[in-house]
Amino acid sequence: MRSSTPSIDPLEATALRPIQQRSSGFYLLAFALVATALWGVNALVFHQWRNGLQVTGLNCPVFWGVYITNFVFFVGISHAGTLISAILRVTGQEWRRPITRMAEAITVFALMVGPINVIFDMGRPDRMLNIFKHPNFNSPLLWDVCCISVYFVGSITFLYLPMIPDIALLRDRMPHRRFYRILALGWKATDRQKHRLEKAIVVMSIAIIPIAVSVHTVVSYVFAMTIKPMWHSTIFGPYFVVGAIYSGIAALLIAMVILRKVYHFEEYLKPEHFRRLGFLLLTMCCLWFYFTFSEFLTTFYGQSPEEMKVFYGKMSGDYRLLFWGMVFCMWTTFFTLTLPWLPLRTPAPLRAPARVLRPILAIAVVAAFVAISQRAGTMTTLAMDLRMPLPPFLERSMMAIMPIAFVWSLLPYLRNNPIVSSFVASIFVVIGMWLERFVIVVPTLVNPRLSWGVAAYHPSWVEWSLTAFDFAGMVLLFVLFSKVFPMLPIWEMREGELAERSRFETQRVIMDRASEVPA
Amino acid sequence: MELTRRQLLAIGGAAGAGVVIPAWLRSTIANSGPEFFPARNESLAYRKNLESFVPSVCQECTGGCMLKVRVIDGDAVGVSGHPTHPVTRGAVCPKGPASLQALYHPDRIPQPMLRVGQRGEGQWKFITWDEAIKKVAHQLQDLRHREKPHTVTVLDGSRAGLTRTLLERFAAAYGTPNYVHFNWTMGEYPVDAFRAMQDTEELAYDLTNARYVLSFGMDWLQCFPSPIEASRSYGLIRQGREGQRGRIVQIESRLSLTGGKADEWIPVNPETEGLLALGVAHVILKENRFDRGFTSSRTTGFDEWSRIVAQEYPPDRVEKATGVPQETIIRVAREFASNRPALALSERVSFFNQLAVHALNALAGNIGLPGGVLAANTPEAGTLPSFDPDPVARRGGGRPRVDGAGTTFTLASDAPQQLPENLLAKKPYPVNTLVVSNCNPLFASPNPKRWKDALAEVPSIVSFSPFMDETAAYADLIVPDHTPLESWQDAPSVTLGGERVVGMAKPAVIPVCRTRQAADVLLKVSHLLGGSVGAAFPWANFDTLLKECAQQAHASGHAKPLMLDPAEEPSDEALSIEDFWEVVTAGGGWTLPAEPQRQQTRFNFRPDFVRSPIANQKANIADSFPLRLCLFTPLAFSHADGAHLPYLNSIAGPQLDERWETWAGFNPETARSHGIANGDEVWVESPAGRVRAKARWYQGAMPGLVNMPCGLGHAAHGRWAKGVGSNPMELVEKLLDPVTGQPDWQSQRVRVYRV
Amino acid sequence: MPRWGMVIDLDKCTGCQACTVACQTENNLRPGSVEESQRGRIIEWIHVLPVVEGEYPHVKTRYMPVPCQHCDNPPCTRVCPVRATYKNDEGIVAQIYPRCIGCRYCVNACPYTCKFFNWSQPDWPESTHGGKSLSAAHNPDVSVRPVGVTEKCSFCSHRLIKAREQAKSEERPLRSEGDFVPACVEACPAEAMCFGDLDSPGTAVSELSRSHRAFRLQEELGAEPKVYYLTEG
Amino acid sequence: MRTTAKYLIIGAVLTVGIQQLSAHVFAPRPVRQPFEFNHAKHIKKDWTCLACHPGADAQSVAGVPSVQECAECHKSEGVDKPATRKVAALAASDKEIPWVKIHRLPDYIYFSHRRHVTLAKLDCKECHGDMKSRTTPVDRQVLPISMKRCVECHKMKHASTDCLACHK
Repeated sequence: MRSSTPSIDPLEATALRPIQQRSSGFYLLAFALVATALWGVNALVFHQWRNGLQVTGLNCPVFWGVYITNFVFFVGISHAGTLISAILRVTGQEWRRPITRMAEAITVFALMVGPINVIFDMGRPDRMLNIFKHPNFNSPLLWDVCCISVYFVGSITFLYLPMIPDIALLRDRMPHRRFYRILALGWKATDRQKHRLEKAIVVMSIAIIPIAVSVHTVVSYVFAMTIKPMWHSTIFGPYFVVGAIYSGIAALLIAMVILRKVYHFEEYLKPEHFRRLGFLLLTMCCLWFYFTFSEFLTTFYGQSPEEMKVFYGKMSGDYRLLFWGMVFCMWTTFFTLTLPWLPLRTPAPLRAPARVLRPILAIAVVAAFVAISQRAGTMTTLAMDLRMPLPPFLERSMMAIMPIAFVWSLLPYLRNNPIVSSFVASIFVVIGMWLERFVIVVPTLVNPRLSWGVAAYHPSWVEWSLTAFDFAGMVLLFVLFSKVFPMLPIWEMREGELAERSRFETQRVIMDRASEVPA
Repeated sequence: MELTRRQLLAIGGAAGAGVVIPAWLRSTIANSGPEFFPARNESLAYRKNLESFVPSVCQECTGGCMLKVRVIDGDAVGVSGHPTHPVTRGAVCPKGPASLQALYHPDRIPQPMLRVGQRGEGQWKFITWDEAIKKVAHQLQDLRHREKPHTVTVLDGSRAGLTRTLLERFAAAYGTPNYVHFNWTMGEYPVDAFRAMQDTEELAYDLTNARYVLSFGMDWLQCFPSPIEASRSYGLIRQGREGQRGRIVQIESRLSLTGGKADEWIPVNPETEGLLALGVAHVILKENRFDRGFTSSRTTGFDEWSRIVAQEYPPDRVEKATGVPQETIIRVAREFASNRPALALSERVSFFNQLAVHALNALAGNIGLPGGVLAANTPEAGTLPSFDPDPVARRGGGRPRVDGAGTTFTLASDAPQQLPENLLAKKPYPVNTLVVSNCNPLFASPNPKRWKDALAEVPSIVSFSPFMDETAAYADLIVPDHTPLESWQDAPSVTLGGERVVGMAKPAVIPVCRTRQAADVLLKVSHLLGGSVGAAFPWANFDTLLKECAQQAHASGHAKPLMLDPAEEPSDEALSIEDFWEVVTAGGGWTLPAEPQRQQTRFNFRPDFVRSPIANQKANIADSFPLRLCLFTPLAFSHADGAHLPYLNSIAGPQLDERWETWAGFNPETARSHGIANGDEVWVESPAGRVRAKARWYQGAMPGLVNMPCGLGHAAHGRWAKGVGSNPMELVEKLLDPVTGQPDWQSQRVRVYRV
Repeated sequence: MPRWGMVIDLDKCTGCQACTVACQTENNLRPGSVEESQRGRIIEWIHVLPVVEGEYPHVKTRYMPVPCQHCDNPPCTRVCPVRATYKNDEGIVAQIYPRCIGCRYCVNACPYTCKFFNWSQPDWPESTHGGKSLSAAHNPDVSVRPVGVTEKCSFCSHRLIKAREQAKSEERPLRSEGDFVPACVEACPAEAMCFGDLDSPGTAVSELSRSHRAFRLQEELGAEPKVYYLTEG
Repeated sequence: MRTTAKYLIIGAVLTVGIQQLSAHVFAPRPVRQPFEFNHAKHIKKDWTCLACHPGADAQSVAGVPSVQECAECHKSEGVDKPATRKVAALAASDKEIPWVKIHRLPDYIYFSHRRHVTLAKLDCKECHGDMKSRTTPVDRQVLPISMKRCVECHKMKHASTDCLACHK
């Protein structure tokens, strides 16, 4: 069939190429991801389920850890798509068209992965159904269950609806027709169908926005509804939503950069897209800092002793590296997205031998982190346990100077490569957001209200394996999806082109008419 | 659209799977046994669930507290305090409930075992009781034939009671002077001072009525004859008397549990408590605040004693030695003298300290008064008939003791810690058989390695231990005793206020293992030995003996049976002896009327010992071992025992929330100066060896000291003790008090470094 | 309806932890191990919390036995997604083990850290000698919690059931004091704890809970605990 | 539309059918008891249940007679039957009859016979069925014991439905 009706449309060709061709790279990647995921399943089934949660690093009073961190993180990532694409649709941003599909797919897969972590975290997963048998609607966890399932259904629908015409296209173009035929729901692109579809999309995009906002608000309520120090905060709802959108955009940008490179979408994912999303990222970055600042200032100013224990735990205690690491990661957005455009000159000593300097600096940055990690318990388990004793002043100055120098030396490069710079920023944002979730969950639990000896939390290999499972699973689902469905919404982009053209036509007619009329 | 066969099958399959798989999952999960639902007690298909409560005696320390054991279908499932027993009054200390774990300890010795491999190698073979008893009897008979009965040494750690009486009687009837009582001095009464000054050991500190308690290093909340009584007294001192909250002052170099609960903690240089006491005495004398009536009429040696004290212990000198400011000494002296009744407590440390502290009680005239030091006659369950040792026994019994008690150590009745040296040196004669009962010298001794070396010189070691502790592991023959809840027991005791009670209990449960009560084994062995030895033990079983005692009590007419149910009153009618026996075994014994405080012998101030080595105090500082080791026993491990019971391991260190490992407490300043962070792993080293511990900063530690708990660091003793923590007693080079022969736990110097 | 509560006199408490061990034997708490201890997983339903204040030589230590506070306004019961924990009419905050899914939300919500989680299947070892082992000492009135559920102090509610049954068989109402005490109160050698109906006048608990020495932990949180403490001195 | 209906109907029929089948398959199998015990025979002399299950009115567990008690009774009856000999042999060997427990309650349930029999005055047969006519050993629960059943009865009789009343 493919041969009988070869596509000549370049958009269609580009969009369908990944489905039609499978490289060895794909198989290799899929294999690696499946292997990682299987490793996670092994850790889950043969260690955690067999022995109980004792295989984790959790303890009393640190009852929640990496699993809940992952849960919050992935639910945050899920704001990538649906929310962003819905907002862009509602506001009629035409440039959105090529990126909506990716964004929505990320949402769906993050939502598949995230909530699983709650099951990982459960002591008795075999009794999971009790949540439906004996629900207690006073519990924020129940609110979570409701919101997330509604959001999940909503975002699948939201992903699926605009895909119907594309599936119909695939039905007509590809083998395995049965699969596509069922999914295409008999799409024949009649006007009535088109009209209905567009209406459904509009309704969905309006409906999904409050749902998405509610989801992360409710996730934050899980923490905020308790009276734990530094959890019990009214700001948590919007704070979590902002963080979620922030990391969601970052995840979307990462996906865009990679797909653009791998599937050769350069034609359709233009620097313009990156620039605009970059602005959005910057906005969220500012908002995120605003919230973080408010959060910490309020805590600090109040000086409530229980909260101050947590506060200092983050600022200068066991979790200082994670906290300041998070701040650094979040700042990277500024470094990479704002600084290059400011009229700053890179100082000569950093500029001249940039090619030499850059790797050295990069190594130095890593070394600084490692050196400090050696002194901090939490970081030791989170990073590598390399022994590199350094005098403290050297550590501190390295910590301060190296990243700045490093970034500075990169400025010229970033200025010339907006895509790379947004990619770098996004990577850091995703890491930073994971750290943020961790730093929200754990330090509070380490410092319960009633003093409790010395508490600490070191995630175990099982927890890391299941974290790897999450990431691998998410990427795997995304990659497989991209091999089955076009990642560029062909139909929507054509509609966009048509609309553009018709507008152009209309304009020209008007212009013509205007010119026809003699003065 | 037609429904094809394939589709039909698919739907059917899906529906089937949807129904069957959940059902199967449910049944698998429900049946997956230990995975999700623990099965319990299902071996007995039907529990009859007959619940009963029986009295028993707690033997986890030597307190002799009585328990009320809840027994269901023959299993002991709960423990609480005996409600009417005057010592316990329905309460327990943490060791009481933990005795259930001793009873059902998974690593008990099930039946007699004979060593087959090298000593200490752990190669054993099970033998029958007949074989074991015959073997012991033959061995002992053989020694008697060879005129060497004195080469048998009995090392026993039992509390006062008939079992101990029988062991002593056995030694006497068999012909050895060597019944050596193995004790644990930390937390013990200063009995050496009692004996030296008042000529009796039978004294008690009447805390229940005291208004001012000045303790020189005695962590009395955690020890005392019964920790239950100590706690109850504490409650009384605090809130028990309306409008009169007693004052508690604790003088010690490590802030103990008691120190933490005291009104005031006075840190004092280790081992200088006696000097401080004399400094206090000096002030009392100088300010004329002592009880002149008492000192003049009922004491001897006061004049000389007071002259020396006045001369040698002015507060400024004492301040220098003890590190306690003069003002504090003066204030404490005034408080002590003006608040009556006041008590000065010390534990069984160096003889000098014991005497110095106990003298304060006499100085304040608190002897024989409520709230002071009372005569406390421990009752006897019964009087055993006298016996006639044969010539062999008489000759053997006349030989000098192997531990040097009474000879080397003039004031000591027992000096177990001298045994290793004497065994090694075969002085005054080699020991052929060592019988170990109720003690674990290979663990609970200073530098226990000495014991191992010394025991190599003993050809035969018999142990009664129900657990494979260090000493049992080093024995040749183990004849395992019952645990307390399985035994017939008697527990004569006297309360701090002088109430006298004889506890008596029948076995609460059927023995878990094929063990036998040590007393029964002893009776069997003596019957096999026959002759005059057998004749000294006319009882078939231990319970026959107990019944005989009950008969005596019944005949005396003074005994009032205890009742396990507080609501029940013992009937006033005269009971027949059979009924009396029924009632006392079901109720837990009988009380005896309190003895009036009899006129005691004159208090002797022992001025011969008051001249102290005040100048010697700083002599033995070695720079290579700059710190001082301060050992203590947490309540959970009192008598250095209890680490084999997991519940006790979990509560070992209440102050620092430490458990299941050995910690070393440092003053933060000391720790910093040694570069030790809170939580670091450190080595604590002395010339005798080194042990590993977790360093903990503790504000209640004096600078220059390392505090370590005794009780952990077993090399044997079941799964929960073996290999857990480390034993700081290994650091103590043997230092025995020259008069009492008791170990000096607190003088060891050590150094500390990070692992 | 009685409102069961407890008063703990900190002035009498000696920190001996008899309550802890008595509770452990009464309620079949897991034996514990080195590993559990190192990983902070020892379970003690009534935990003696040490507080060391001040610096050498002016040090003050305090011991505070902390059982479940059985709050009148419990923060833990609200958050349970499956209603496995709830407060009953008599004010006892209960944990229903067969329903608990082990999410540990209630544990985190508790400001007193009085709820515990079974990280592993409790180890009730078989004996090496073939005879009965530790599990023989299990109190048949209390379940053995399986892996993966949250557990907590129940004020020995099994004793309450029995006491009520006994009272009924004697055809009298349950007394508001003395008919039933939790194991910890029964064990306390210093007689520092008392237990009874807070609402009925004349009981020791209701008197003491109103004494000028009485306070509750973190009262400002509004959880309304029913465990009162009496200050020292 | 018709196709959908067809699918639905077939699916429903199959689901119900398989459920019935699986309920049968997974139903508890009758157990084999070690003795051919005949309740009817033992009860005929106007004995009450309490004669052999003495705990039923006074404690939480009703209990069963020990083999000693069986043997004693049988001895006095003087019946020389294989069962009697078997009981006597067991009694002599100090072993109990390994009855298989039928009415098992989970570990986490507190159930008191006294409460139900003495205080609430329930007849034994309300839960255990009529034993007077039973000639074969009890090999399965006569009436299913489930939480639902407990709660229904408690509601009906206005007994406590507080979770803590039964869960421990």
